Amino acid sequence: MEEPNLSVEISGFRMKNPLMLASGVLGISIGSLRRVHEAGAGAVVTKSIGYEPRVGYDNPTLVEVHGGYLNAIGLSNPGVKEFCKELSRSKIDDLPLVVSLFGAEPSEFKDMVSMLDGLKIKAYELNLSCPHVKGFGVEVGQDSRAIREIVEAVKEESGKTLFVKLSPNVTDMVKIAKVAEDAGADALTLINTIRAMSIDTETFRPILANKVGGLSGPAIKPIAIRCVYEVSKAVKIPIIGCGGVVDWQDAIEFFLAGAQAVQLGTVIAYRGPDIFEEIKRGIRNYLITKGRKSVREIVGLAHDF
Amino acid sequence: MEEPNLSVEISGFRMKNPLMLASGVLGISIGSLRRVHEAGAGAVVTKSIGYEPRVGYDNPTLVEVHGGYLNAIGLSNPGVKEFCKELSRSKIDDLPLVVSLFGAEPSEFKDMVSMLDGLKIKAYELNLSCPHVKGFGVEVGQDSRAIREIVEAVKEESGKTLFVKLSPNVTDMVKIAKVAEDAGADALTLINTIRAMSIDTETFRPILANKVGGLSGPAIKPIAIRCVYEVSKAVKIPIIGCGGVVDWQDAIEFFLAGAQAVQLGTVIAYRGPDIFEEIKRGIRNYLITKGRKSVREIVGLAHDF
Amino acid sequence: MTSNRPRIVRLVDVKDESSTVRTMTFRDDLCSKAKPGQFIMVWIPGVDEIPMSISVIKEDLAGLTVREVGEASKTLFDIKAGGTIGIRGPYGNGFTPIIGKVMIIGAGTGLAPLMPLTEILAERSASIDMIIGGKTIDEFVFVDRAKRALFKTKSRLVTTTEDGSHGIRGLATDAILPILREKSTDIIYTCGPELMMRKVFSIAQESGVPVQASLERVMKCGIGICGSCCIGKYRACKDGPVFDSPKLEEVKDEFGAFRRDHSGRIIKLSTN
Amino acid sequence: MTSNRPRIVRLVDVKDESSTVRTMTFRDDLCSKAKPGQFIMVWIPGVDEIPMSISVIKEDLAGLTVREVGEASKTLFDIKAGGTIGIRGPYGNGFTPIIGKVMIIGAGTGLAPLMPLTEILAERSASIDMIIGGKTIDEFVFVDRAKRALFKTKSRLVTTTEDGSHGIRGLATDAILPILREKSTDIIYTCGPELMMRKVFSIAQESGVPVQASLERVMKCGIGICGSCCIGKYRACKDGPVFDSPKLEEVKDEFGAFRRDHSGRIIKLSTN
Ligand SMILES: Cc1cc2nc3c(=O)[nH]c(=O)nc-3n(C[C@H](O)[C@H](O)[C@H](O)COP(=O)(O)OP(=O)(O)OC[C@H]3O[C@@H](n4cnc5c(N)ncnc54)[C@H](O)[C@@H]3O)c2cc1C
Ligand SMILES: Cc1cc2nc3c(=O)[nH]c(=O)nc-3n(C[C@H](O)[C@H](O)[C@H](O)COP(=O)(O)OP(=O)(O)OC[C@H]3O[C@@H](n4cnc5c(N)ncnc54)[C@H](O)[C@@H]3O)c2cc1C
Ligand SMILES: Cc1cc2nc3c(=O)[nH]c(=O)nc-3n(C[C@H](O)[C@H](O)[C@H](O)COP(=O)(O)O)c2cc1C
Ligand SMILES: Cc1cc2nc3c(=O)[nH]c(=O)nc-3n(C[C@H](O)[C@H](O)[C@H](O)COP(=O)(O)O)c2cc1C
Ligand code: FES
Ligand code: FES
Repeated sequence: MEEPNLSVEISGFRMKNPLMLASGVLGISIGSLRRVHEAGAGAVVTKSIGYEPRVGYDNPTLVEVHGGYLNAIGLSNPGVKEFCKELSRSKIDDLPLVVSLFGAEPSEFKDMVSMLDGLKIKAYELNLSCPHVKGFGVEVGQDSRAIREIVEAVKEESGKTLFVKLSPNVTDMVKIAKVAEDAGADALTLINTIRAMSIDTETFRPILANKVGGLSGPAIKPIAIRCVYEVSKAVKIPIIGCGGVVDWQDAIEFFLAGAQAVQLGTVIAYRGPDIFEEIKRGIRNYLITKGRKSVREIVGLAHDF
Repeated sequence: MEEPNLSVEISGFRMKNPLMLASGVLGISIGSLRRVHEAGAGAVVTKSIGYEPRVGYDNPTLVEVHGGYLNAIGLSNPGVKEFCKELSRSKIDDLPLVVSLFGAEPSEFKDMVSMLDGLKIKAYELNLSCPHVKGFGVEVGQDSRAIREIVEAVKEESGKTLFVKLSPNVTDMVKIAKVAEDAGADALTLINTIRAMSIDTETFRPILANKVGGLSGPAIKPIAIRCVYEVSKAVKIPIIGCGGVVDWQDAIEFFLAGAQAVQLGTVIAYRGPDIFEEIKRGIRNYLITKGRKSVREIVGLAHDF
Repeated sequence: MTSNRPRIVRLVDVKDESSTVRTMTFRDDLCSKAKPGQFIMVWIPGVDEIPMSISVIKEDLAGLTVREVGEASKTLFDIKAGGTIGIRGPYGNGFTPIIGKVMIIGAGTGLAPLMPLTEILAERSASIDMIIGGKTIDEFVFVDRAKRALFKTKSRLVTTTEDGSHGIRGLATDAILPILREKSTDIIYTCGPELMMRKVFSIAQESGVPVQASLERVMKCGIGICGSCCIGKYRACKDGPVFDSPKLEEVKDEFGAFRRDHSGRIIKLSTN
Repeated sequence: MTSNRPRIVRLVDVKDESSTVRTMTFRDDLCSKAKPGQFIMVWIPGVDEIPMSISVIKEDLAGLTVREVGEASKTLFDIKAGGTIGIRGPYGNGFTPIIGKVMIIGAGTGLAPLMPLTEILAERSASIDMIIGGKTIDEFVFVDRAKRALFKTKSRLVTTTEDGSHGIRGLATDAILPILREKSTDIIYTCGPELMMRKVFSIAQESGVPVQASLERVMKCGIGICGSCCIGKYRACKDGPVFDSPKLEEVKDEFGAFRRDHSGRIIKLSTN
């Protein structure tokens, strides 16, 4: 049996395998991004970077719930200037690095990209969907005009591959997705976390310091699968699935739904970076069993029914 | 120690305890509704009834996922005429019965209520939120004008207590909730299931015949808690929490978030109707431990922080 | 946790029982541990998911026996060995085997859940009187399998047909009283058309013999949540499908009187 | 499954170790089973959640030792016996106890994770040379507890102060070489200011003695997902907080050189 081809290409961005590290997970230092790459990730996305440094919210910023985690890290990041230094501290040529960006204004995005673009970054991912920080994320991600302007501004500034990450905290995700496509996004990452909350029954308090946070993990997988399925029917650009992948079956489910690649986040808390090799192996064996030569061949098969 | 008071009153609708059977779960025959009441429910809500009979979707209509279930029953129901007969087949005076209704038009709701209103029903719950049937549910539940007109039509027709059940499949739940309140809803039930999907990796097929279904169970609890918390801050009418309650701690969490009562659905699949007694006991013991005399006293305590 | 999902299994063997009934076997650990009387939800992808009794319960093999009725059962019926189906379960309570003097009475695919029960009871050397009924000889299924099972025990097999083409002419229920009069009977197990079972129950009540009857209702979830299978206060899928005499007594207004269709509407059971 | 949530525990006892350091004990089964060197995330509701080493590990009691530094630690410091905190964990790898000739060197609350380690090693009759350092006598903590632990073993306790107010005048690290020269040492355990640990590591490397050092980094999740605690390729919360010599070698560009603040920005460690 021929060895199946795990590599994928998303609008010019080539990955040795379709598994990416999701943004915000171990993504603040090159050291840990590199480690995740060495552990087997086909690409790694940084934590979302903003124009100014942000310490984020107070702790607790994370709490476990049934089937996942809530987090309200609050877009903590060292700011784009400092992050450019981080990227310059060591050679990153060999790293399939995607830089995630958030901001409130098109001009902010433009400025960040102009600072970063000279570095050996492979792609950008615009986080237009953080569910728990006012003024960024969800609010931007629900506003068609803001999305259009931001995407256009970044495309104007940079020729690199551009992913746009969207949130399911909206009435009509397909509409928002089409706006991003029209504005020039090369691919869509679906989904970011879902607004949620957990209250401690002993102290009567919301556990997260920010009260509301984003739900991630297996709990949201069926929602993410639905988003990928519906959006991939409606747009022509590739989709990167994200949300609750913990094993190779989950990854396959995303491919069948229409994703060309998948991102892994919360599973790192359960299984550590070694999960990448394990899922890769599972995908490989699955393709062999099904007589398929590449991941590409199974993308979107669920649409046939 | 004084025995804590578990009874609650929601806009004139009195319940011996704050636990209700959620709509669509064992709710199609009086026999099973009665059984759930005998098992300890403070109130029981029927499956959503429409004007015409509907067989619903083909099977599979239900599939388990991590932390819950997807269902796409498709609003199967015998139609309001037949259901009136069902209610007349035995005495229901003693049953704290809430009839759930769905429809596409205000006039449909009005007609149904006029047929039902003479029967010994205690309250109505309008299902403006079924996530997987085109033309009803979500589509209605996302449309402020439709919500207003439907609620007003029902209030005009009937003096009974009126709950409005909403969906989190919207960008701004608080806005929708306020529309329902303004239109005259006596209470809000939050939340219905969330649009989701599951694909079988062996056959490449969406498992549900309808492909998309609604996610229920523990997976959605943190989302439901967030909805109850946010909406109860913004409206004055009582809120009935629903989504993922499987133990007494979950029920308490909903009360702290601002719910006056909670509905139980998916837990019936895990634990059967006996769960009502168990959760009641847990709530009672919790109130004693916390030195509280009634459920009422703990409603919304999380808002103090 | 996530076990209520279809498991895809390959059909090892497909065997004609009659021109409209086939037994299909597959390997599935859970079904191999099922109790007789339990059922599975069978997914025929793209068509439907329908309840089927587990008719074969062996250490390394399990099976179902399907009669072509409508779209789903016809599609299932036509799947060849090597083809695949999805199954979830086993669900329901199943029969409680009582090692004593038992009567087993069934007709058509109602025999599906009764066959593994018969085999277990025969192995544990119960004394078995088995009545298999049918309209005509062509409809008979499982007669040979029943004979094989009963062969070694102090047992008897009675067949009845309405046209007299096999065994005694008449209804299966006609054969009950003669046997009850002849010897004491500890329990009657039955599965088949509901009106037949209702009659079995009446005769048994009069004679003071307890009954376990397996009922059919429309099933969607199979796990006791959707309510489509309710009869009286019970869920056929979870509290049943096997109902014993006290439970049958509780639901006697509905048992043999009506069932509900997929919308929940009441459908009277016709008396022919 | 849902174990990474705060468990609310009541403080059984609060004891002053110095004017700015207190040990607080509580009952918690999981912490009573912790390895020395593991830590918990301590939730001070309404204020913050901060990492704290488990400084007391007894069968029916566990505890932490807090120094007032900023808002969260001050609020925690002021909670009285009977008050409550939330804890989750134990997290991290902890020290690996080696029963042999060991050196333990710590300062300030860096001694918190070293104390239960010392007690375990002493019980298993390791030969222990312990060095406790501090700026001045008022800052000393755990000296009595150390003496009690070391009492019965072939052990020695050395204290150092920069102002000479207790024990030898000088830095804790000054006391290492004399001991290493005097006798063979199998391992050095250390926790305290990072620059001290860096020096311990240098001396140990030169002398060919392996080290286990417990590092502090900003922690948010505590479970290896947020990345705030990363040093080199490692997550202090999950792959640490205890780093052995090979790992320290791998992260030597960062160890003792810089840490990151809550935003992820690099903060150089000052050399005074
Ligand atoms: C517990 C149980 C065990 C069963 N065991 C067997 C068996 O071993 N062998 C066998 O041949 N049949 C068995 N049946 C009956 C079988 O499920 C139906 O014959 C089948 O569902 C018909 O589906 P269809 O699409 O072919 O027919 P349709 O044309 O769709 O329906 C024909 C009739 O079948 C029944 N039916 C349809 N769908 C369902 C459903 N989801 N649940 C229950 N009844 C339904 C209805 O009464 C309907 O009127 C069992 C039923 C139950 C409830
Ligand atoms: C694994 C580990 C074990 C620790 N064990 C102890 C112990 O046993 N006793 C003890 O007194 N202290 C211990 N600390 C340090 C303790 O966590 C900090 O002193 C405390 O977080 C300070 O918080 P604050 O709000 O009081 O101070 P702030 O004014 O908020 O901060 C003061 C300094 O404390 C550090 N800090 C603040 N928040 C965090 C955080 N979330 N994670 C890590 N560092 C932080 C930063 O360096 C900061 O500059 C430990 C730290 C780690 C990482
Ligand atoms: C701790 C944590 C921090 C995150 N931070 C970011 C972020 O900075 N930017 C972003 O786009 N997504 C962020 N996310 C969302 C993830 O990238 C991902 O979309 C989400 O967690 C769903 O995937 P998962 O279920 O595999 O974790 C974060 C998630 C977690 C758990
Ligand atoms: C099988 C099933 C059928 C349902 N049918 C209805 C319905 O007819 N009308 C309705 O308003 N909600 C319906 N729901 C939603 C529930 O009432 C409830 O809102 C949801 O399941 C979340 O609660 P849970 O997590 O406790 O199940 C149904 C849920 C399930 C699982
Ligand atoms: S089939 Fe759903 S309750 Fe029985
Ligand atoms: S504290 Fe989050 S990774 Fe270590």
